[in-house]
Parts: sequence; C-alpha cells; structure tokens
Amino acid sequence: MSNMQDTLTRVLARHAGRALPIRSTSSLSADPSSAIGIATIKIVTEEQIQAIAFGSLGRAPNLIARLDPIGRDVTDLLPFARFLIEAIEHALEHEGELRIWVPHGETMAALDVLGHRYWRNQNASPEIVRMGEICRILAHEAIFAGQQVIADSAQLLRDHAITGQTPIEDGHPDAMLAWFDRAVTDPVTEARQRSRFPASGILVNTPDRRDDDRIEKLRKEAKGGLTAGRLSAVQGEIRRVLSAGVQREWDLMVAARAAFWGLGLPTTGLDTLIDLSRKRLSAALMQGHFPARRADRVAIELDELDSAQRVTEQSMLEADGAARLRAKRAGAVIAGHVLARNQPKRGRHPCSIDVETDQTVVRTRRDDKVVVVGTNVSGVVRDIAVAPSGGIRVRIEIMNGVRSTATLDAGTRIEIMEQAGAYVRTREFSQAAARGVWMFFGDTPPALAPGTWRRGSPLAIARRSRRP
Amino acid sequence: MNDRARTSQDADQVMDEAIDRALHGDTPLVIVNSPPGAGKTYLVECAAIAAAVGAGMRVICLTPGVVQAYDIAERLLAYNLPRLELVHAKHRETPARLSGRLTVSNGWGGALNNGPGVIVANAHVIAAYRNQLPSGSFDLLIVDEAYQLAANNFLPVADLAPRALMVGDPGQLPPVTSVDTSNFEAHAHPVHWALPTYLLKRFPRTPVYSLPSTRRLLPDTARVVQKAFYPDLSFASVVDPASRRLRFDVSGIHARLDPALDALASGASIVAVVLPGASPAHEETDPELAAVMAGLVERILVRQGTWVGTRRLGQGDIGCIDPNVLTGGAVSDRLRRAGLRDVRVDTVERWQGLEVPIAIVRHPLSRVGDPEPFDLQAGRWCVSLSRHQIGCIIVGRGSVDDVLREYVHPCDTAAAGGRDDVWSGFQAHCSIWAELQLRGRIFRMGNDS
Amino acid sequence: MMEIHELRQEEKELERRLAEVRSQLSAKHQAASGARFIERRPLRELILDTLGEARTPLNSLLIASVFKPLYERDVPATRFGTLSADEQRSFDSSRPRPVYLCHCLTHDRGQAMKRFWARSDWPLEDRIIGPMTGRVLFLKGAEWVIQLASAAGEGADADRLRFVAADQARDAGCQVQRGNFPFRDWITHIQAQITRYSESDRAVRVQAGSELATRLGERALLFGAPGELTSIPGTSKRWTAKSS
Amino acid sequence: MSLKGATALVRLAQNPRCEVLGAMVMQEGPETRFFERVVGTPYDREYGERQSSKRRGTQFERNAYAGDARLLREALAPMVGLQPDDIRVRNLLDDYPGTKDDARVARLRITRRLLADSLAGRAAPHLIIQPQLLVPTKPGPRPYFFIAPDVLVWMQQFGLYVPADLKSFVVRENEVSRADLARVRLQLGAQSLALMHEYDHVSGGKTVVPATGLLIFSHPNGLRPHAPRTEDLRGAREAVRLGIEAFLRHRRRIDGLRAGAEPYTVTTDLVPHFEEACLAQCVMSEWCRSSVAGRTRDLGDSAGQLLGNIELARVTGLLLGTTMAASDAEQAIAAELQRIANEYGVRAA
Repeated sequence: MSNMQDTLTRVLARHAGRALPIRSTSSLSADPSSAIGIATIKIVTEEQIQAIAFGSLGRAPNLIARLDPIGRDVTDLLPFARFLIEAIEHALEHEGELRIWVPHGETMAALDVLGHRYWRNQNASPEIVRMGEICRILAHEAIFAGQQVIADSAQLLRDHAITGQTPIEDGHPDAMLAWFDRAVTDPVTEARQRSRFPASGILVNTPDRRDDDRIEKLRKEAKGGLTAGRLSAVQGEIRRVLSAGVQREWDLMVAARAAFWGLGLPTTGLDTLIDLSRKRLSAALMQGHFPARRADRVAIELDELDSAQRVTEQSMLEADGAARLRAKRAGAVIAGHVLARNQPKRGRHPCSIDVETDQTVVRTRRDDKVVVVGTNVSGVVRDIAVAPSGGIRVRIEIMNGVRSTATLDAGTRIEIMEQAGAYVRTREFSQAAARGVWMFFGDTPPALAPGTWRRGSPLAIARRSRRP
Repeated sequence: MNDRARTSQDADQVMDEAIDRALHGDTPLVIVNSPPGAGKTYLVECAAIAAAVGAGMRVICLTPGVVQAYDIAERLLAYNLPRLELVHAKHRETPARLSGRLTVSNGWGGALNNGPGVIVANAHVIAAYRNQLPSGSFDLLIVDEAYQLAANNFLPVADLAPRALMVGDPGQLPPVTSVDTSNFEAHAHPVHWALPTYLLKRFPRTPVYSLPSTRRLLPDTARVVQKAFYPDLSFASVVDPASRRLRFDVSGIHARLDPALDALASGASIVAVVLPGASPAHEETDPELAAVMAGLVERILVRQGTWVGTRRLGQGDIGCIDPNVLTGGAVSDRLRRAGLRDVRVDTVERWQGLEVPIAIVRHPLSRVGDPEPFDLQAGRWCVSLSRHQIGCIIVGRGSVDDVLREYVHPCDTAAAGGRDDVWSGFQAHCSIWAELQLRGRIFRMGNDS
Repeated sequence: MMEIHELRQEEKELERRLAEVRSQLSAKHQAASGARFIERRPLRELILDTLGEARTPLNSLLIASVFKPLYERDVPATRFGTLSADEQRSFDSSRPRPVYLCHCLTHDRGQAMKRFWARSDWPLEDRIIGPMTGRVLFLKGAEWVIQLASAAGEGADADRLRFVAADQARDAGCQVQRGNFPFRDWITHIQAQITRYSESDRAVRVQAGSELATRLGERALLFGAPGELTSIPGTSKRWTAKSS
Repeated sequence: MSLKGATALVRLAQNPRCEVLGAMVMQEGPETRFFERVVGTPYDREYGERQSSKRRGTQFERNAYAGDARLLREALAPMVGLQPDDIRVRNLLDDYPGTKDDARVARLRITRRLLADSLAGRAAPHLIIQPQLLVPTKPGPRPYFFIAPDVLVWMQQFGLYVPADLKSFVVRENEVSRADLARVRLQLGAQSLALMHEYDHVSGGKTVVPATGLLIFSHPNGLRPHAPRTEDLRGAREAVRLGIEAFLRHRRRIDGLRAGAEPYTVTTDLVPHFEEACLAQCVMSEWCRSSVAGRTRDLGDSAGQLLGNIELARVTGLLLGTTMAASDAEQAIAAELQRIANEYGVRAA
C-alpha cells in the first residue's frame, strides 16, 4: 500500500470514526477447536516473566503470579509447562495443528527468553526443560512469514485494518481497539486515554497507579524477616496486582481476536501456508530446536525464511483482490486477455498463449516462471513486446495445465504473476557441511603447492589465443 | 609515457599478478576488487583463457545471474578454446546471440567438462546439480560479479575447484535478500553478505588485488565517483577524453533541456537537470520528471548526437535508469508514445554490470517526505552514476536540496553491530550534489514547465 | 630460590591460620559481649581493626559488605566520605594519633584512591596502587573474606558471611554452586591468580614508593597529593564538534 | 528525570527543530515539572525509569565491574587484543566516588590525564570504567554537558579509546528494537563527540577519534555481558552535532525572549516541532500536538508531508464534495478518497 493510500485511508477512518479493513481476505486461517491463548507480564528490561495467563479460548484463563520470578525455583511454572506440553502433544497427534493467540509480539519475546533460560537448564525438571524448548520452537516459528501457529492479535489488526490515528499510535493494541469498538463514539479521545496505560506485557506504572514500583517494593519487603501474617499479606498483595495485570493482557487479546474475526474476512486460499507451518512445527517438535550457528544452518534458515516469504506473497496475491490491484499498479501482476492460443494439438503440449495487457509497467522478464491466478496453469515467459495498441504483449509457453482450455482460449481475461520458487537447499548445504568446505567451515585456508610461478603473462596468453 | 598510459600499464600488471597468483600461487583464494568499468570481465576472460589454454586447466566461471553468464560466454567466443560450454536451467531458452555458437546444456550433462576448457554457468544451476559434481571437478573456479553473489549461494559449490578467483565491484549493490537478516548481522557466519565480504571477515589475510583504473568512466566522472563511493579503492580513469567526445550536429533551441546537453558536448561527463519544487504527492509517479527524462532522450536524437569518431547515437545508445519500477514505467510510457521503443528503461538492479554511452538517471531523492533507506543506499546511487561511457544526466527535483539539508539521520537503519550503509549513502549523495554545484553542473529549470 | 618459595608458602599458611584465629576470636567476642558492644565502638576503630586483620588495603564496598555479618552494622557509602574528612581534620589538629585511616595512592602521581583504605602504620609501598594493583587488592580482599567465612561458625551472620564470600569467589572467576562453599578450592584458585601478578606489582609499588616519599609531604603521603586545577568547560577556543 | 548530559543531546539530535525541547533542556529540574509549569496540570502518564529496571541496570553494572571487571575483560579481550588477565583496568569510582559535580570534575581530570598517558605511550589502563567527559556549548547558560560513558575501551585496531555503553536489556540473537538502537547509538554518538573534545584538549587537535563505539547488552541467561557489538557511529555523531547546533540556536532565541526569566515562561512563544515519535518520548508531546490539531499532521508525519498539513476538514470536504478542489492535486485526492470510500463502504455524505 502506498503512503498516499495509507494516508487517505486514515483520513477516511477518522471521518468514519472506525477502523477500515485494507485486505479483502484474512492472512490467518480459521481457528482450530484446539486454539489456546497465552498472555504474560514481564519485569521491564529483565524480560523475566512474572505472571502468565493461559488456557483455552472462550474460558477463564489459568493464572500464575510469581512471587520470586528471579529466583531459581521454577516449580510455580509447572502448571504452565504441563499445559504447553499437553497442547503440543495434541498438535503432534493432529499433524501439527496448533493455534496460539497472544496479545502482541512482546509476549512471544518474553516466552522466547523463558525458553533461553530453561531449554538447556540441567538443574530444572524435565517438564520445565521441555517447556523451554517448546517456547523457543514457537518463538522461532513466529518469525516465518505466513506462519499459521502464532496469532499475534495486535499485529493481525495492524495488517488488516487502518485507523484514524497516527501509525505510531496503532502500536498500542488497546488504543487501536477503540477504533473497532462500535460503542465508542469518540475513538480519538478514547484511544488517547487508553494509551496512558501500557499494553505491552508489563505492569502499569502511572503516577496514579504505580503497580510496578509497588510490586518491586513488596518483593523487597517479603525478603526481609516478616511475621508469617505479614508475609502472607504481602504475598497476597503481590498475587493480586500481578493477576489483575495479566488478566488485563488476556482480556486485551480476547478483544483483539474478536475485533479481528469481526472484520469478517474470508479465510480461504491459505492451505499451502497451513501445510508449511504444520510441517515446520511438527519437525521442530519431534527433532528438537537447533539454533543456526554453523554456516550451513544459517544458509538453510535463510532459505526457509525466504521461501516462506515468497509463498506467503504468492498466496496473498492469489487470495486477495485488493492486494492484487496494488501489485498490478507496480507491474508485479499482469492483468490482460488471451490474444491467441498457439497449440497445434488441442489439450496437448506444445502450447503457448499471447496475452495482451494495457499496463505500461510489467516486472516479469524473459524465461521467468509464471502462474495464471486462480488456475493450475503455469508456464514460462518467452517474449515481451510492445503491442501496437501501446500496451504490452507477453508470450507464455504453457508447462502445466495445457488442457485448461477455459483459461487458455482467446478472449479469456486472466491475471498472471511470478511463480514463487520455494525450494530450500537443505541437502546442498548439509552436504557442503559434511565435506567441511574450508571457506565456510575451516579456520585457515589450506596451503597449496605453488605451480610454476610466472610462466608468462596471462594477459599475453589470452591475447595470443584471440581469434583473428 | 603519460599518466594515463602508466595507469593502464599498472592495471595490466595488477591483472597479470592476480591471475598468476590465482592459477599458480600457494593460496587457494584470490580476490580482485574492481571499480566500475575497470575491465572485470576482461580479467575473467584472460584468467579463464590463461588457465584453460596456458595451464591446461578445467575452469568453471560462475556468475550470480544467468544473464551475466550469457555475457561472459559471448565474450569467450572471441577466443580459441579447446572447449567452451554453457550450462543454464532446464526451462531456459538459449539467447539468439549464442544459439549454435557453443555447447549449451539445460541442466548438467554427463558429457560436459571433459579435458581442459571452460564452463560458464550461474551459481544456482550448478548448485542444483552438485550431487553429480564431486569436489575438485575443476582446477579453477572463477566468480564474476562476486560482490553480487551472497555467500550462502556459493556455499554448495565452494569446493568445486582447489583454486578460486573472485572478481567484483565492492561499491555496487549488495546481494538482494527478501528477508530480515538483522539477526545474522552480528553472527559468526553472516552468509547473506556479499561473498568476498564474508570471506574477508573470516580470512582477513586473503590476497586482495585492486584494479587501479577505469576504462569506462571519463576522468571527469571517475574523480567524482571515486571520491563519493570508493574511499578505500583508489582508481583513475585511463580514458582519453578525445575518444569520448559528444557532438550535436543540430544546435540547441530548447532553452530548458539543451543547455545540459551542450554541457555534455563540451566535456562535462556528468550533469544534472533540476525541475523546481517537489514531486506531486498525490501521484505515484512524477509525470513532469518523466517528461523531462523522455524529452532529453528525444533532444539527443533530434539534435543528432554523435559519438565523435565512432557513430551517430541511436536509441540503443541511450539508457534511462530509474530506481523505481513505477516511475520508470512512466518514462517508458512517454518514450513509447514518442515512438522511441528501443530506449532501455530499467531499474538500477537491472542496469548493474551494463554500460551505455549516455545514461539518464532519475535522482532517487526527488520524492515527497523523508528519504527511505532504499533511496539513500550508496550502492544504488553508485550503479546509477557509473554506467555511462560519455555522459550522465541526472534528472531531479529542486526538493533534493531540501532533503539533503533537512535530513535527520534516524540511526536505526543498520542492525546492531552492522555497518550503516544508509549513512554512507547519504554522505555520497551530499558529496555528489556538492561537487555538481561547485562545478556549475546543475541546470535548474524555471517554473514555466 | 626454592628456599624463598618454601618460606612464602609457610608465610601464607601462617597468615591463613592467623586469620582463622582472629575470626574465631571476633566471633567469640561477639557471642560474649553481644553486638551492642561493637555497635558502641567508633567506625574508624572497627575499620582500623578490620584492616589490621586483613593485612591488605580494602575497598569500601567490601568493607561495607562484611560489616553487616561481622558487626551487624550498615555503613552507607556516604559515611566513608565523612570518615575521610574527619581523619584529615584530626591529622591537621594538634593532637596526633598513633595510627590514621588513610587512602591508597596512585603510583604515578600519588593521588588518593578514595575507595581503597589502608593504615598509616603500613609501609608506603603497601599503600600504593600500580597498574595491576587494583586486581591484586581485589583478590587479596576476596581471599581474606573467604578465610573469614571458612572460619566462621553457625548462625545467620555466618551464613551471610558465606554468601559474601561466595560473591567474592564468583567475581574472582571461581565455580560457585548454590549452597556449596568449597572454601579451600576457592582460596587455591585465588592464590594462584595473586601469584601471577604479585611480583611485578610489588616491584612497581616499591619503586613508586621510594619516588613518592621524596616528592610528597607527610599529609599527602596519607591522604593523597592535591589535584591540579581542571578547566571547565576546558575546551580550546578553536574547538568545534566538527573538528577531528 | 531532567534533561541532562547525553540524554539531553540524544533528544536534541532526534528532533533538532523543536524550540520547546530546547527550553526543556535549558530548564533545570525534571521534565514533568516543566510540563506542569507550562500546562498547569500534573503529568498523568508514566515517566522516568522504573525501579525494576534501575535495579537491573545497577546489578548488570555491578556484575560487569566486579573482580576488576572480569566479565568485561573477557568480553572485550578481542577488541583490546590481549588476554583477559593482561588487560589493565581503572575504575574511576575507586579514585573518586560520587555523583556530585566535584566528583565529576575530579574524574574528568583523571580521564584527561589517562588519555594523555595513553597518547604518550605511558602505561595506561585498557579499560577506564566510569570516566568523565564533557561537550562544551559555551558561552551561555548550560555552557557544557557532562558526558559519562560507562567505559572507555582502548581498541588495538585504532590505538585509541572508544566509548562503550552497558545496556541491561536482554538480547537473544541480535534483535534490538529500532527505537532502542537509535537511542543507544545517539548516546554513543554523544560520548564519541565528547571523547573527540577531550582528545582534542590533550593532543591539540592531532587525534582523529574513530566514529566507533561498543554496545554491551545482557545475555538472556543471567546478567552476563553479551558479545560486544561494534557500532558505526558516523551518522549518530553527526546527528548529535546537529542537535547541539540546534540547541545553540534555540538557546539564543529563548534567551532573547525570556529576559532573565526561567525558560519555561516563554514556551508559548516558541515553535514546537511535533513529530509522531514525540508521542513515545516527550512529556510535552500532547501539548505540542495541539499545534497541529485538526490538521493532517495529526494523522502522522507521512500524512503531514503528503497532504501538506492542510486542515482535515478541507480533506473531508473534498470527499463529501462540500469543498471545491483548488488544484489538480486536490482533484486527484478527492477522486482517490471517493474511490477508497466506495471500496470500504464508507458513506461519503
């Protein structure tokens, strides 16, 4: 979306007093029945989780308020660990089907840090270690474009709708929600009011509500020698403040999820992404998490990220007319009509079609692989020329779908876009690692036996070899 | 011997030494850094010939993209080689300029690489057939345009030969990646980096040769480009300005466009034409600016621009470089309507590695609002300003001055531990613009457009 | 050479024993007369005694951290500042004291390192800070605290002392596991590090000591040479942020 | 928290055009006090560092400096080019503890001496902990800013010291939020600029200080330093320099207006420069925002730049057809607005 379109849509949203959807389809598939939610409260900068809300959606969450989140004793996390392990086992039994809703990206960051702390911790119980590993796997999955496991409710709202406030204000999920709430008559004022309190997985700490500083003080007090009565009062107060804080985060997530589904965007055309996401997750859960450290692992991860990106873009363009319209303006999609079908034997190879478009900008080049949107037809661009009409004429050799006459017949209006190359070179990179290629895996370059030094000027040799 | 001749001789000496070391030295890797138009491909040709013909080696020349492979193959056709083979992907068709002139294989074929000779291919296709190619299948591996090849794309083929020669231009666009790589920026293996950059980080003592001269850019341009984009690579032009003179047989009458063209004819190899104000915010393109770019092409042709002693300039001798597909589209559209369909209009990425007598370049800062990292990237601007053999005309908006004056660097444009290329780009922009202003090379158009 | 080495070993062992005895004494002393007696003793005396027991200059942060378990006394950081000023006043007064609390001095200019405390009755070279002395003093301080902890009996204060010792051991790079106090291993590790630096460090201090003794007066040798004037903002007129 | 030292320079560098910010920097005392005196109501949003993060920051520094900075020596050994055991450390808080100006001046004196020793080839520490530097802005009120990097690290690559800052926030791989990165780089930029000044002071302008600094983040496991990140500070140092120049301009104007009164008294006569980013970092943002109320800039920087900060009513007038387009641009905007309105089912009238 261009800056100008973004701006004008904001003007319109301000005028309409509500958020406006900017996509015609959802980038997230429908929730499976097993969908769960997680919300956290961390200690600022510490990143240590001090409260967690978790559970199935549509029910009250289970809450854990941690009295000593910095301490080594993590038995208080066991209920969460067991819940997570159970959810993962269910996913493994159902081909990786898993959907975890979180209020925002900060929750995933906090879970990832939790993972870092316990996934290799030999002093922790096996359940806590497994929890740590699962957290790392989930956080890793969340970085893939188009992934269908983690539903970051704030990000989903930002990706699918625009409000009548500044983009930076859209960063505050609660403020953004004011633009989705029909009951709010003045979303501008309401959003600014809501933004007083953070909505990023931390406690409120405004002059009128210093929850964070209070917890800090109470924890200090609890460490000193208190009478049993006073100690339990202090601990009760800590639990109360933390529970209220994490419940607020949970409620935020539930409201954002409702607002997102409330947009009523169709969830079709996401099968490839669902499949990719499930495969990645199942593989990681079964094989374990291995952060990319060696060159080959980094290369594989880059390929995985890149192919996820390509497949996601293709799926989005195929599914979303509004996005296709924008891509057409930039030449990434060619919309035109079939001028002629060159196919000596109907329904057989060889087959090529000439497509003419009135677009003046097309990005595809000779020998690019392309697909016809909404069909199984794919081919290779063989020629691009200026049409007498002033538009552009593209010749495509059809590789797949030569029988789709309905698509290939002259006069048919079609849309063409580049085919996503989504190949991950796992084998190539792993084999290179096995061979221990020195440039990437060695510490020093091998010394070679010098050949005959200066056996005449290479340039002179080349000159002599030039054809007359 | 004058300075030009001396620099040229130095360049030959550097090439000889670099190739000799790559072919016969005791180090498995040699890197050659080259400024624009320094004869990279010539060096690659000579290395391949010297290895195959002089040393009886099996050579493979790898390029980042297939088009570059076609270009090298075509250049090598000019030599007597025991064997010259081209490998490209299964779905590709051989370009007419190569068809029937050499052995072409769609994918790897068993009959290839038999005895001394040269195979040319792009890195991806060879990687796909790596299982059919044991380590050491070749004696020498040459990588052309090595700075455009990301290290990860080289990983599968890195041990095809015991010796490697990598040639590239460190000042141009880095390899394109569609994903966020900030997490790998401070990694021990940033394999998304340009291949030589990655290898030099790992093995800083790798022998690096620098070509000292450009055979494409005139001294006038070379000075400006070297200062702005190559602080660590000193080079000079060996071009005799007399051999690159531009003459217009029809004198100028167009008060707004012709003065810039006349400046080119008088020996200024890089000038700017500036429209007043800023690009229209409400449009995705800048029609006025597109009209000026197309207008300049027309004027060059109408005024019968001639490369003195070489030829009258035709449509193929003029190229339009636009960083943005959309705005470039507006220029193509104008040109098409003017019946100038053979003038190439393309993005900077696609112009990389090419040259053209006259380049007409849209200034990337002719935009509304604060500049984006994309607009400021040094490599992109460097490529734009180093394609021309005779003259470069930058077309921009008056708002460029404001953008450069008002710019507040956000300091968040590089990942933690990364080099701030956006800042380098901003400095390069300032340097180029200041230089043009200083030399009176900026031709400002009035408001009557 | 062997003989010197053996003598050093013996000296170390005796020091360790002495520290043990002293700490047992102070523990018994507390048990007998209660903390209130110590509470009544002026801070300067307690610090002088502590330095006497440690036989090495101590950093005020370390002193504060051991005073809580040893004497049940919190010493705020600012208190050390006033202590220094009091000590200098008393030196300037007409009634001299047999021993003063003083600061360590930098080896090159003899200026006070205010956080490092020493006794005036120690040889000058023992109060000088050379380029590596900071590390040596940290290690010696850590060794002393660990010795104290190893000799301490039971009870809350002894526990606290053990935790302070564990912190010191961790800071010195020893392996520290929760609830585990391998004092001997820690001390061996730390002594090995001290040996690494002590000879060259001592040479620098002895050399600096003899030079400073000729350059500085008695007062400066205890509380540091006066610092020269500093120009604020201190820029030369030609300086602009653009320069260099 | 008042706008002092590097914090003030960072803020000026981020929004050099804001005169209100200039007045806040000139004014002694906390920003919230400034807000309250200008606006007349208490500041009701979160402000300043939380106790929890202060505690963490202090603990991180304590861990890093403990044992003669053992963890720092280990982390920085590759930059210094020595084994951790051979690295010399000097913690200036041991020389002269305290945060008052006399302590700062004393540490400044020692820092200058150590820089001179290092340049003269005398044995100087490789790590100077808690050094003191300054950036002059004399003559005038606030004639200098005290700048205190956490550490000065002697880097073998340059044979000079560069500033290093400890940041206790957790970094897992290399993910640091863009806002945090910008802020900490500008802090380092201010420190590098101050170091330039001090080197200039001791070497008479002969030393070229590299635009490089080191960031030391916290490891996810425990408060241990992560591998230091070497930061390219060319842009940050220039941004801070421009911020200082802007401050000098603002100071001249404010001094001219206030005639000896406190800077806050002339705030209403000053020109604010409201940007989206202000909402995330300045106590005066909502007050300054009133200067663009009802205008396109109220919808963000991009809106202001693209639509020229005209009145929102005019833009919606174009949509509703109640305002006649005065230019081709407005005509195009009206058409596009109506197209989007139809697309999203927003009733134009």
